Amino acid sequence: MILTLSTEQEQFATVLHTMLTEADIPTVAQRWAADDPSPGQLVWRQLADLGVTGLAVPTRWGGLAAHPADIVVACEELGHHALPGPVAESIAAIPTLLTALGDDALCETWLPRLATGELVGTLTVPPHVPYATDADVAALVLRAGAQTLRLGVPGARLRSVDDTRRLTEVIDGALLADGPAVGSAVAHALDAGALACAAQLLGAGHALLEASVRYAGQRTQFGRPVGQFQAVKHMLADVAIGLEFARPLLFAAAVALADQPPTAARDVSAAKVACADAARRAARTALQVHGAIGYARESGLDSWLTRIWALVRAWGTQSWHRGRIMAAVTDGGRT
Amino acid sequence: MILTLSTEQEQFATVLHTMLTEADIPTVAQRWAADDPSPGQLVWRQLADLGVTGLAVPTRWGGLAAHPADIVVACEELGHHALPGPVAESIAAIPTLLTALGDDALCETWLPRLATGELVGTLTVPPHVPYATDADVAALVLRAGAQTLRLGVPGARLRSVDDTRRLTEVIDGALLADGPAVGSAVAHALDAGALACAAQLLGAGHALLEASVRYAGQRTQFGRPVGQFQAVKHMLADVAIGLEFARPLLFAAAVALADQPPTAARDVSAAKVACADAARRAARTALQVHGAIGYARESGLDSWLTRIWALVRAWGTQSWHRGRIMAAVTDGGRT
Amino acid sequence: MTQASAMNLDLDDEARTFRAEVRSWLTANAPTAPLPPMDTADGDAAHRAWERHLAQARLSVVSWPTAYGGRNVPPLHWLIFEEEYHLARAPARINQNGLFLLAPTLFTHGTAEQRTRLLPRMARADDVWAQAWSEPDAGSDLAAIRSRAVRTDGGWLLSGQKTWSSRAAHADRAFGLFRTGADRHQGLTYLMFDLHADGVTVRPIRQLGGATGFAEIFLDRVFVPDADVLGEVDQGWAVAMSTAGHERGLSLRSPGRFTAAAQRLVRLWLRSGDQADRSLRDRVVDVWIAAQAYRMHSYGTATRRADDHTPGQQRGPVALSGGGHAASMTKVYWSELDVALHEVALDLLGPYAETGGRRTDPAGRADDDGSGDAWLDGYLFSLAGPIYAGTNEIQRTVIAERVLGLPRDRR
Amino acid sequence: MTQASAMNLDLDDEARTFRAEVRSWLTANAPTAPLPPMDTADGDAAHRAWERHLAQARLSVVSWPTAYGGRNVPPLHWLIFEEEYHLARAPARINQNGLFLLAPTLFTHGTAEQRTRLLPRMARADDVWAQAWSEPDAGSDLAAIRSRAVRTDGGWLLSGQKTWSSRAAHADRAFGLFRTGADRHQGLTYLMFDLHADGVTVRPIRQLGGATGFAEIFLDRVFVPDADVLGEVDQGWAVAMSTAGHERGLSLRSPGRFTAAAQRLVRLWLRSGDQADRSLRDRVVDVWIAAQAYRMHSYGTATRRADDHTPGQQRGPVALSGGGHAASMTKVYWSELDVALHEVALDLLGPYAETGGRRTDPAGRADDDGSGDAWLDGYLFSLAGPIYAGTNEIQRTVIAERVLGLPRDRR
Repeated sequence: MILTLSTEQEQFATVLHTMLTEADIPTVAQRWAADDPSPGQLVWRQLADLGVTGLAVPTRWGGLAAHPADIVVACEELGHHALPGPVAESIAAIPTLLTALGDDALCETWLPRLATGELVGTLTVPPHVPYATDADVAALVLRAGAQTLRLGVPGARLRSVDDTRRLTEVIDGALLADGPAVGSAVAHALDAGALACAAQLLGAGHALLEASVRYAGQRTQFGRPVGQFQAVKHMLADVAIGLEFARPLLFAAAVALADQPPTAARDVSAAKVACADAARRAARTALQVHGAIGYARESGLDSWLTRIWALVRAWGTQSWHRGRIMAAVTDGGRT
Repeated sequence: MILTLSTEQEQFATVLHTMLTEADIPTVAQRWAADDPSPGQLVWRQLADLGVTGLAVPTRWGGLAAHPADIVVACEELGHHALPGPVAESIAAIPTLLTALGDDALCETWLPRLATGELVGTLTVPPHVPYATDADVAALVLRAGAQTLRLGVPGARLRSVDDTRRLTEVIDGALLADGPAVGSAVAHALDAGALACAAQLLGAGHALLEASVRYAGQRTQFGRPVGQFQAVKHMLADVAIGLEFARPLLFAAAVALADQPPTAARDVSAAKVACADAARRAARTALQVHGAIGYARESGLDSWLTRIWALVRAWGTQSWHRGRIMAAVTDGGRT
Repeated sequence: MTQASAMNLDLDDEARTFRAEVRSWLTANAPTAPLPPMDTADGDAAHRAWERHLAQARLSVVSWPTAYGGRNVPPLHWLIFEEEYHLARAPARINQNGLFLLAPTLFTHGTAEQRTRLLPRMARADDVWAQAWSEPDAGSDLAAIRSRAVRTDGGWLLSGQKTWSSRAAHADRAFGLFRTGADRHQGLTYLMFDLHADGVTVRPIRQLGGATGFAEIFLDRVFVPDADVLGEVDQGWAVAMSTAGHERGLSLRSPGRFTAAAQRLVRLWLRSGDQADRSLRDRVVDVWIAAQAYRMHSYGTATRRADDHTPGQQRGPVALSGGGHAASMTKVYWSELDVALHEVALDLLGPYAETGGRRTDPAGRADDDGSGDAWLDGYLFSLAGPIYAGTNEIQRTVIAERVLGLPRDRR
Repeated sequence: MTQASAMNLDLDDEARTFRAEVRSWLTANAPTAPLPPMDTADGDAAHRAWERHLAQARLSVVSWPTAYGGRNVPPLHWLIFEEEYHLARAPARINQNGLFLLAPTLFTHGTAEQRTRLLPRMARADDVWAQAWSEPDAGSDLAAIRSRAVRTDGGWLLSGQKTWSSRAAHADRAFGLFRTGADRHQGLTYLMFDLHADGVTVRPIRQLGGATGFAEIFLDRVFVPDADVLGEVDQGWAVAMSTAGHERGLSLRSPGRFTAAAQRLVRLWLRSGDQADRSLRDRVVDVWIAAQAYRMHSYGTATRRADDHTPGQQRGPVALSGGGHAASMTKVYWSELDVALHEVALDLLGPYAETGGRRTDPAGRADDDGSGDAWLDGYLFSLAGPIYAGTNEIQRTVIAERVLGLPRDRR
């Protein structure tokens, strides 16, 4: 049994962290939101150079066929920096979907180019993922139905609370595949996307905790740092506890996606519920600890706050995931 | 519009408070729990002398035909002192039930004696009130069904977490009345009992807040009163807020029971949910503020704690009451 | 115990007539589509026009004396007005800083000249007011204010920086505290100033969600005549605090706002699909209960006997004699309620929440009038509730110390 | 990134064999009906007999060295043992004060003589230990201890009063801190004493719910030989604190307890009627998730590489380098989980909760083995969790200061 990061994984996270820190993601995100995705696309190509975009791609198609835990590590770091772009879609869900479908022609067309970073993809999985993020930068837009997979045709733009999530409606394009096998592949993709989403939420929550602790140590009111007030301490301690105990569920879900026991969907749902709740609490507390300054864009909190508000209900609502868990745990089995 | 206590009601509460303080209810309750109800029965007769047991009884049968707000005032005070005995049953539900049935023979048999305190009554209303409290001191044991009213025959004793609530199973005895009119009377009785129960919960919650504030001001740890710690202050402030905003709902429900608008059941449910939540929070916080000492019977907290734990789910669970509210508010109507 | 004065929720003829008049006027006059955002030039103009229209009907400040444009009606009528106003989804009040923060202070501490000069213009939104409380280093700790007012011939010269000033970008005038002495609390003076005066620079703050209109105000030797000192010089702290919980606990945000929103939430729940799923039902109901509790609590406050100034429990070993500090309980209550209400709404919208439930939601879960933005913008707005006007942490400490009587600690 | 050492939840052969052995032994040996309550004479005897039986199978202290009665297995095996033990609903451990509080301290600070003399007897429950930490004026503030140990020939004389001593009424020995010097923290010594010695009076405390066995201990010049000083004289505070978060975060309450209880909760939910009503479903699921999170967290702790002592996030601007203080996070987590679990259970039982769901509940919502008391007693027991072993308020302050690095305040 191994449920902690290996040295390699820690190094991988550190390399990503360094790259993203140097890339000045806040500025990249601002331009992305203003429909200038070019600096962001440069970062995505750097991710490809580090292997991130090929993690879920089989070696046969030029990828790393990495363990899902590696994807968790990467997505947590991307969430920690609030990188803009279709992270869960392009890095996790689409490669998983195409691989699970096992249609060599489709795989050959798309997977090598996803792995090398030549292109990014985005998709919708109604009703859980109703809109496509960043369809204009994605050379591949997919629309997954219950038993169908189609190319998606972008339609009207929609404003998200997170202005780096440039959403569009998507209507049906050419049919790529259909039948029960598609349904099963879509289910896999949804789990992979939900786990990547959960990992980003955890990373974003950690970023807000770190920012809040820093601010509370500096901001003085009533002649002392606000971080000396017990109320502030206890709020932040609860945030830390929430994040600390959500993380092992990410790892357990990654193991489940790798090994595919009957409980895999349950474990992904547990991770998503726990990470979303922990991140939501981190967001609420960060705003409360920062006070009015948290509202100002110059505080830099907004990237994480709005990302969290958008992602907590993406890739399956809390209620839907809780329903999946109850269905699984009432179906016998003592694991 | 009047939604505050009148001078008369405040005086009534003060008289009750004084009487109950002098009656040494903690000792009375201890003996009641040890199956020696005689000191308690004495207190009940004092209540009768003050008119409490006749509040819900029509003047025709020797009662005061008081406004339900007066019953709220009385029950809040009885909860505040954790008086043992079938309070909601004998003071509110049974008089309401018999009056609503309008069977003169039944009324004449029981109501005058309930009003004078010659006897007390208890009842079960399965599934909301499955067991009878204190059947051995009650000369009148009723069992209300969906469309039937019967005398109840006490069976096996059961231990409650609140050892002054001496519960028994009750089986069907002689049929007193049946038909749709009984169902409607039982519904009235259930509302009256739920409101009396809510008022007791609020009173008990207040008693715990008062005890906690007192203790926090005296108990010293780390060289200062624990009430000086921000965490303790904020917990108690939240308790105070919960109680403060639950109380007006009691009054609103009392008005609704008096005037019987179509929203009466909704208003009773709102009061019960809010008072139960506020009391539950008061109990949890009282134990946390007191620490281990709260567990000791000598602390005297246990009467209120266990009463609250028993009453929060009596006379309709929170879930049942919330369901009634949603049913009412989705049925149109803008009140 | 007397039936004559028994508790009741009945409105007398006067109140019933008033409600009917307000309702029918709003039905006839309230805009059917939302006005443009207040922090745009168009929106500013539209909201001012609405306020003038409201004032012409003598409905902009119903509880004020008639001399200033009001109707001199009791607090209960104000609650009724607010219920009707929010049910009609009439526009947000562009002058709320003036109406709810400055006006109560003018009534208590202003001179007759100030009231006559300022209140009628405020009632018609001829002057729209901004508040200028916070400074970069004085948020919760208002006594840490450093902006100064220096004595000059016939008045004062203001210098310094204010921040989180709501409405400042388009408002006419502002009010705030300025340092006139060294003592933290005893050296502050309450002053009103012209936002178009020489030396004033207003810089909007770019913020989350975009639309709530905060700005920074930079002041460089801005002249204010003595006539615009409110209360005594150096007594500004006491002046500001004395009306913090104005109108006997009737606060900044009226219950009408929440009862109307709770009704919309129930309708959203009805449209949001699976009603057998009661997992969100309980949260919707709890919001409804809380809005109702706040409403009934306010009715109680509004109808309290004149000789009774104690809220809540009047007896018992601990005297819960809140007095003005009861406003702290109300503030925590409505601000937490507002956040909960919007969180439930967003959870009902599910994945459509991030866009405010707009356009393509197949279940049609957008807001009932189609303005799906409302829930999302409302959420962002609600999150400011527990922060501004004294953070809820500070309010809880005030409740513990002043209402419950727990021992004070250094802040 | 290497597949060879990829994350996995697989048990190796040894662990699988161990789990199978524990499971089959418990199936064959665990009592099918609950033993009498521990704080009765009958129950005390029955629980001691059970411990002896467990010890004969070398299952009472699996993680201890073989010399003291254990099997010297790694922490993961201990987690497995606990999972099986709680799934089998085997009896509560009468000697848990010894096993979980004293033993880790003996391993770290005890002499070889003390370990040899005390541990094997503890493993067989020949000695049942009580803890004697709290005093009337020293609860959360343990350094305020006033009971004294005064030097005498060959040992010490203990005088004073201890309280909230669990198991003291029937136990053989006890351990605690005693004042041997003036300094709040540097003047305490860790001592073990005989509860049957001259000068010891034990008085059970009458308490809520009745059955958890607290007592007061009055000490009047009770002799303790030098051999029963644990660690250095005057260093008792450091000795006690050093093992407060023992076993690298594996704590007082094992995850197995909660995963087993969460399973029972799910079964209770299934039996409690209307499954379309998801209003309680979410609370049941959240308990299940939390139990699973605690389990996985413990697996991570148990399988952490020997060179890695940092829990949680290993990087980022704030170093979350908890070290021993990670135990504070675990303590808050399991104690809040325990309360939530039992509150949901009682809410599922509805009006039958007050009797523990016994007997006549027509929906048969009592506990699955018929011992409906379990949920109610468990609730009362759970409420002590956030209080004892350092209140959760103190733990949160520790987390904020020691894990997050927020500025310290005077306590």
